[in-house]
Amino acid sequence: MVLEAGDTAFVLICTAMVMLMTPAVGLFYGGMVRNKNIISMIALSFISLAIVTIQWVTIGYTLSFGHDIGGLIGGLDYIGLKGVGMDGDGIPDMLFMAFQLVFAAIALAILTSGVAERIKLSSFIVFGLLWTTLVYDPLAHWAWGGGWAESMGALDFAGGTVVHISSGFGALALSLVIGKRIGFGKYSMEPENITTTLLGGALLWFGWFAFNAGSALAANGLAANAFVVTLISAASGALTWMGASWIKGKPSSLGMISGAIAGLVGITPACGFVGPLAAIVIGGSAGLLCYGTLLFRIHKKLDESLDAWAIHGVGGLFGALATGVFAVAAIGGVDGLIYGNVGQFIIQGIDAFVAVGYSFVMTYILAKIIDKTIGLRVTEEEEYVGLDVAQHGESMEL
Amino acid sequence: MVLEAGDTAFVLICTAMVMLMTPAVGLFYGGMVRNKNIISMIALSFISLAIVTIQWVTIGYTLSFGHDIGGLIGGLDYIGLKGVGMDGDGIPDMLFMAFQLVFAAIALAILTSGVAERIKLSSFIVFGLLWTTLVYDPLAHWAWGGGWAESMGALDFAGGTVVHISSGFGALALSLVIGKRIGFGKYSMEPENITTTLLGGALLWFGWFAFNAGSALAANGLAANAFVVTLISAASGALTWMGASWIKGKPSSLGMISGAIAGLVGITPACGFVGPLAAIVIGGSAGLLCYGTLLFRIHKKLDESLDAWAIHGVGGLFGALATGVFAVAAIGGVDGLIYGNVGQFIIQGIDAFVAVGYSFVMTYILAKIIDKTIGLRVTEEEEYVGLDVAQHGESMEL
Amino acid sequence: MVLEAGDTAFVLICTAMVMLMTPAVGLFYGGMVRNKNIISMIALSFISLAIVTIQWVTIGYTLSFGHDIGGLIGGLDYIGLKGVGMDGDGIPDMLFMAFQLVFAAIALAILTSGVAERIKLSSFIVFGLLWTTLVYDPLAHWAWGGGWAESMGALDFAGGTVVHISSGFGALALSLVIGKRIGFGKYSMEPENITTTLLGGALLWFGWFAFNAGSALAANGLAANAFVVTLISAASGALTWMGASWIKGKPSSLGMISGAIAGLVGITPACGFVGPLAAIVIGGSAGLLCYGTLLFRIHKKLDESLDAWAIHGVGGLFGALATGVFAVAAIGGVDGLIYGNVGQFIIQGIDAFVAVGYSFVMTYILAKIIDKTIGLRVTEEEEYVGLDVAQHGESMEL
Amino acid sequence: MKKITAIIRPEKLEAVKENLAEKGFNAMTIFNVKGRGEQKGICLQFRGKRNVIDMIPKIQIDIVVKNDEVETVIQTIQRSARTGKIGDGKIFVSPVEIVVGIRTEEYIEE
Amino acid sequence: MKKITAIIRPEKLEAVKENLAEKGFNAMTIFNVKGRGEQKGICLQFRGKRNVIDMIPKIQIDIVVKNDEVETVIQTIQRSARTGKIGDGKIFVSPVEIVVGIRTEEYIEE
Amino acid sequence: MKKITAIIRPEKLEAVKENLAEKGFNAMTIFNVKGRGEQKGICLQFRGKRNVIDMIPKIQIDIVVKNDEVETVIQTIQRSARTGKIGDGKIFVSPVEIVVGIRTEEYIEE
Ligand SMILES: Nc1ncnc2c1ncn2[C@@H]1O[C@H](COP(=O)(O)OP(=O)(O)O)[C@@H](O)[C@H]1O
Ligand SMILES: Nc1ncnc2c1ncn2[C@@H]1O[C@H](COP(=O)(O)OP(=O)(O)O)[C@@H](O)[C@H]1O
Ligand SMILES: Nc1ncnc2c1ncn2[C@@H]1O[C@H](COP(=O)(O)OP(=O)(O)O)[C@@H](O)[C@H]1O
Repeated sequence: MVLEAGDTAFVLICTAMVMLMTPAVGLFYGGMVRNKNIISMIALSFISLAIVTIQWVTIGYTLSFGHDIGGLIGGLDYIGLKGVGMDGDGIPDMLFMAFQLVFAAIALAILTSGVAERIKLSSFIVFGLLWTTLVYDPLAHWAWGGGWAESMGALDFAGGTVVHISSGFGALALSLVIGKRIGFGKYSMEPENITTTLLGGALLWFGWFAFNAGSALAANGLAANAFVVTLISAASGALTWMGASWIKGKPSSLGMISGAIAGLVGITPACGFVGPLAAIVIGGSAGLLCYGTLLFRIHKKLDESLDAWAIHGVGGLFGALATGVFAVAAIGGVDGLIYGNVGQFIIQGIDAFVAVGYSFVMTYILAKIIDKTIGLRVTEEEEYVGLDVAQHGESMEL
Repeated sequence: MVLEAGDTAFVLICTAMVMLMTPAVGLFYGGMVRNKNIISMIALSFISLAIVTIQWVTIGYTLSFGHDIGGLIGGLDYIGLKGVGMDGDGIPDMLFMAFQLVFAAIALAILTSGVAERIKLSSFIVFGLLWTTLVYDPLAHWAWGGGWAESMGALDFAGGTVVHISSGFGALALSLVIGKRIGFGKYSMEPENITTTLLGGALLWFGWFAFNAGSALAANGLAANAFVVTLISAASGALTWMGASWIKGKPSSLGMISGAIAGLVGITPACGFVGPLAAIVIGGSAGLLCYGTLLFRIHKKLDESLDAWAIHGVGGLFGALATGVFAVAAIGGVDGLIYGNVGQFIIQGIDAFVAVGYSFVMTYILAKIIDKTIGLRVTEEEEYVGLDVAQHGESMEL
Repeated sequence: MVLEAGDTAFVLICTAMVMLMTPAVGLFYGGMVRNKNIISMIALSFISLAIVTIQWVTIGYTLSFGHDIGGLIGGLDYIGLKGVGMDGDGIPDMLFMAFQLVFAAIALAILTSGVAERIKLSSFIVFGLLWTTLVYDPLAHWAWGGGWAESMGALDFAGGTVVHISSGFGALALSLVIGKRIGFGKYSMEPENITTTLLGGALLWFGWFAFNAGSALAANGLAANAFVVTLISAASGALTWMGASWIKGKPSSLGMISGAIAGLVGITPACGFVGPLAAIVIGGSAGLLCYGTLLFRIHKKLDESLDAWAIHGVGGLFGALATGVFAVAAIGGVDGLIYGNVGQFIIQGIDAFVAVGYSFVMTYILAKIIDKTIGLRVTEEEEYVGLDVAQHGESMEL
Repeated sequence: MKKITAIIRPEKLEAVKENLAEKGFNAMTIFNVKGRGEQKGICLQFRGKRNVIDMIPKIQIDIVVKNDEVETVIQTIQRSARTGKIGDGKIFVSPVEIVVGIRTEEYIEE
Repeated sequence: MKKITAIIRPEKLEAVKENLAEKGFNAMTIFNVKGRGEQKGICLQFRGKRNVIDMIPKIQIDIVVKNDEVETVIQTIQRSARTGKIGDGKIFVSPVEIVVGIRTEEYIEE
Repeated sequence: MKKITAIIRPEKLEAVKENLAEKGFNAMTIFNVKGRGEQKGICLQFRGKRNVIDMIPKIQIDIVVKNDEVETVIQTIQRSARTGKIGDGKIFVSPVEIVVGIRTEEYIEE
């Protein structure tokens, strides 16, 4: 139990960078909604960060990382951060706690996109606290806190299952419960502020290096590998999505940045296990697959409004499976399907599909309960005038 | 005197992150002014950074950190960075100098908010150089350069007194000298670009980790503690301000982010001395207190235009006192009031109130001198057309 | 061959920060074009990052850093990153590769400014791949990969020649081939979104610390020196450009930030070789010189549209020469002209002017070939409606 | 000649444009406005208090047509912009005496 | 029916709206414009040189009212928008021949 | 009094303003609009398919002048806004019955 200054420095900065991703999610999505909801969209991300911070230091961290209870959940050892100190193994325990905290925050922020332009703020706060406690914390425990998935040997380097499947499929469930935006499919709801989305995307891309490489929890060769494959996968996803959409029409910048995010999501679980050439394939496939899912979503007239499901949900699921395909022992100590390890692929599949099922069903139930009790959705008039005015009493001067 | 690569890496990056806070201050405030002054508001922050950089490397650093003269000011040993080299104790001396430089820059940038939408650029430059030299540098010396406050044992981990009290009460003095904006109180001066403010707030929050944790000057457990309490206090402040304003009306995103900043200010002096649970209390109280101060300011019809006084001044003062209340020896080696150390609380009080008095009075005098000689304020016509056009010959195409 | 965690941590974060500079270039330039082209301008930077990433990991890195062939180009040893592993000397080889990658990306992004508001997207992609392979990679090899310039002893700490001369003079050549924007010189093409430019500038300034200090490839005193002189030079450049433009009229914020960038460019090759006082001179002179070049460019009615040539090209050339003037052995081991080492100055001159000639001529030829075959430029109608709609099918809702 | 000014819901713009184009009316000028009718905007309930959002964003469409086309245009707009709820908007018709084409130099006086 | 077009200082909008509402005129359409009067905008002194800022931001208010309400509206606007300094703005009145309510299908012709 | 409404290319605004000022017409109100003429906007070729960009950004200029000044203003605008290509814009003239100066309290009725 000695601290390594280099590792500590690395994880400290990474934690700050991942924290920045939460408002970046707000900017990313804020640019995609109609101008009357842009403040609301950004504010929801900040609020996610604030409530998850308090939840995590009081109860969330111990539920996720307390001593394992039946493979399912952590015990209350660290309640209120009791016993989480300034010492640690390589990095301070407190720092590990904070690094995990910012992951929990961003998951909730991603989820807000599914209910964009129609969620009631007070209900969101209640929902968010419940969701983090009952959906995110168990998933974190399963994968990283000594739960069944970790015991089984499932690989999730930086949160493909924990963060992306949970928030992506959660967003889908939530959007089904809350219902479509008024006028969805009838009139245009084009993104109104694409430069804000591109700015958010840039900050996400930046923060993602910390998200993935930081998950090595040390400044070493593994972190460098994670960093490099993250960069490659993002680039590859950006190019395939852009390319595919070019065949159908014009290559939008939104397609390009969505592809980059798809590539980033896809490589997240894999980044500590696969090499650069696999990253080209993973990123490229994630770009194509998520683009296809988006087209399917539109075709099915689902108002999973800003495609958290298509990109984070399906991208995360793909990444979890791809980890089982492309993993190579020389990097992360485990081989995948193409190196003959069928078992790992099956483990990945079980882990991922349980996560899909759990997060979808639990989110659906939670959302239903909130909806039946305090109501998830604003009134029709409030939706019409926009959440900026209706929920925050603010508006942009345009 | 050996360098530690991990610590050096940490402080290098932290210095860059704190530098980013200065333009972030510009964005934060720029979103709050009328669109005709947004460029001016942002430019003032950049200009603060530029002039303080030159001031600091020539004279400011040595006035702050040169050998102590009577507890009041530093000697001229390091004039022009003479003798400030690439070696150092843990981190290079040059790096320490740069880390301190970016603190001085942001203090001046915060100050610009008090004279928003009416300051004459040329006068600001003269004022800024004088203020940094005669107000900031002595305060830095007192707290960190071996001055009387440090000798007395006053605690200011990351600049509650040096940066926030000085700029907050300085802004109040400055706003009293320059006078209200034309039409203040008569017609609406609502923030016109809230997303820009939220972006600035996000970057400030991000940079604040470097501001506070970086003040440990090493990547160690103390830095991790500072990091964690910073995050908690920001979240707590965001929630209490938002909650309190919700009782009165709608919870604005501006209230939420202002509360986060209040929480960040409040924890700044304390972050190396208090633990996570105290951080919830400090952040939450800072949120409430600063919100109350803002309401008081509006009630008193003071045009301290963007609430640097309410948030940085009063928040910094509160933080300095709270450090004396909640400090715990296990973290920073000193106990506070609630652990029975009344003396520390009194020391904190003396330090903080002297800083309040000194920065208010000195800023007032400096501002008066500038006003009587070259004039602080633009003409009525210039104010009417806006500083973007009047001072910079530029405008936004809206 | 052991890894140093502190150095690795530093370079990991620096690489992420330099990556962020590429979208920052997009924001910086995006704010300067007419609103109908802002999305296009930002997208071009992202696309530069994406295509250079794939180019670099497949062929670019080995062409630049493979074993030297005749001083001119690297061999194919590292094709597809073969043999580039997680170990390394101080930092992992992979990380070094990634750090170099983000430099290549930003060079191409800077180049896009010369063809702002009129480049055809598909042609840009082809051009970009060729330019990186045939212009950037050789220059990187010459300076850092064991090529003739390095053998000769030419100093380029962080890429004044490799990145800035190449992109600046490249942008000039490209703008000459593509021709002026319709209406250039006839009607106003004022920057329409200055706050976006200032935001981009802030992120560039932030990232530049990583660009320059990171080039030490270790968290040590040399990195600290590079950091400090970078900050000083930026401030100095901002002030001299602003001052000079103030004499002619009003001090625009655009002049201030352009001066800062000029100062940053000027110090880039020098930052590991010169001290703080030299940095004041270098930054200040770069500010004046680049401003003069901009005036000359306007006077000559050249539509090198956003002044990459004036700032990066001429600023980089000046910086290369200034390195030969102000270098001091105590910092980087080499003395310059003012310390009596005429030879170094001559070497710098040869290196810089060869780079100027090579990048200008090669870019010109490449651009001509593209133009004659697939056409560099959009149609007149497309230019008229703007590239956002014409190339991306998107637009800002204003 | 007459100028027909329609103030409509932004979300109805596409429908209005399409229906007008079908009838052969392509030319138009549009811009963003904010407005309220006699109802003083939309009333939200907020903790029992009335909270009126006035000045709702709308789109104004100006179309200059020949006198005998006025009725068709009015009816087309009315049909395509209608939702039946408060805020559907208004159409105003005012006289235009001269129409000049800048490029064509065509000059129509009435 | 008449359309009253007032071009006023942005900072006077609230006062104008309030005073009109008091008199019972709620309905209006507003949008941002820029303009200058005969004075060619505002003249700043800059190192002895004149530096004219033309095209100052204003708000345009359009209100369609019955003929006999015109005077009241003009006077109300004039009183509430006036500062006495250059740039206070102008009011124009022009004829409106038909008013149609899109939702109500009300059709007023004059 | 007449209101002259010109819808022009944004890039021609400076020229129009200058030429009007030379003739003594300083006062005007401008704002951003989007529009299309009978051509339904601009047609881009995209992989053989027609791809119409309708609603091109324009600037609308409103100038209120005395009746006998109408011709001069029309001609000045026409001359300075013309490029000869599709999209040059239109000028409309409509009646104004009352003009009130808010500051000057000047009241011109026709
Ligand atoms: N008398 C009027 N004068 C000017 N504009 C009007 C008038 N009446 C209505 N409008 C415009 O038409 C829009 C829609 O009107 P209406 O449907 O009556 O309003 P509401 O939104 O209050 O239901 C308003 O927002 C306003 O812009
Ligand atoms: N003759 C006119 N035609 C069109 N708009 C006018 C005219 N005169 C004034 N305006 C508008 O009214 C606004 C205020 O006019 P006035 O008070 O005379 O201008 P100024 O701001 O120069 O003092 C102008 O900015 C312009 O938008
Ligand atoms: N009949 C009309 N009614 C309203 N606005 C019109 C009309 N005709 C033209 N305009 C406006 O004038 C602008 C230029 O017209 P024109 O030169 O005919 O159009 P185009 O851009 O299709 O060539 C249009 O964009 C539109 O804003």
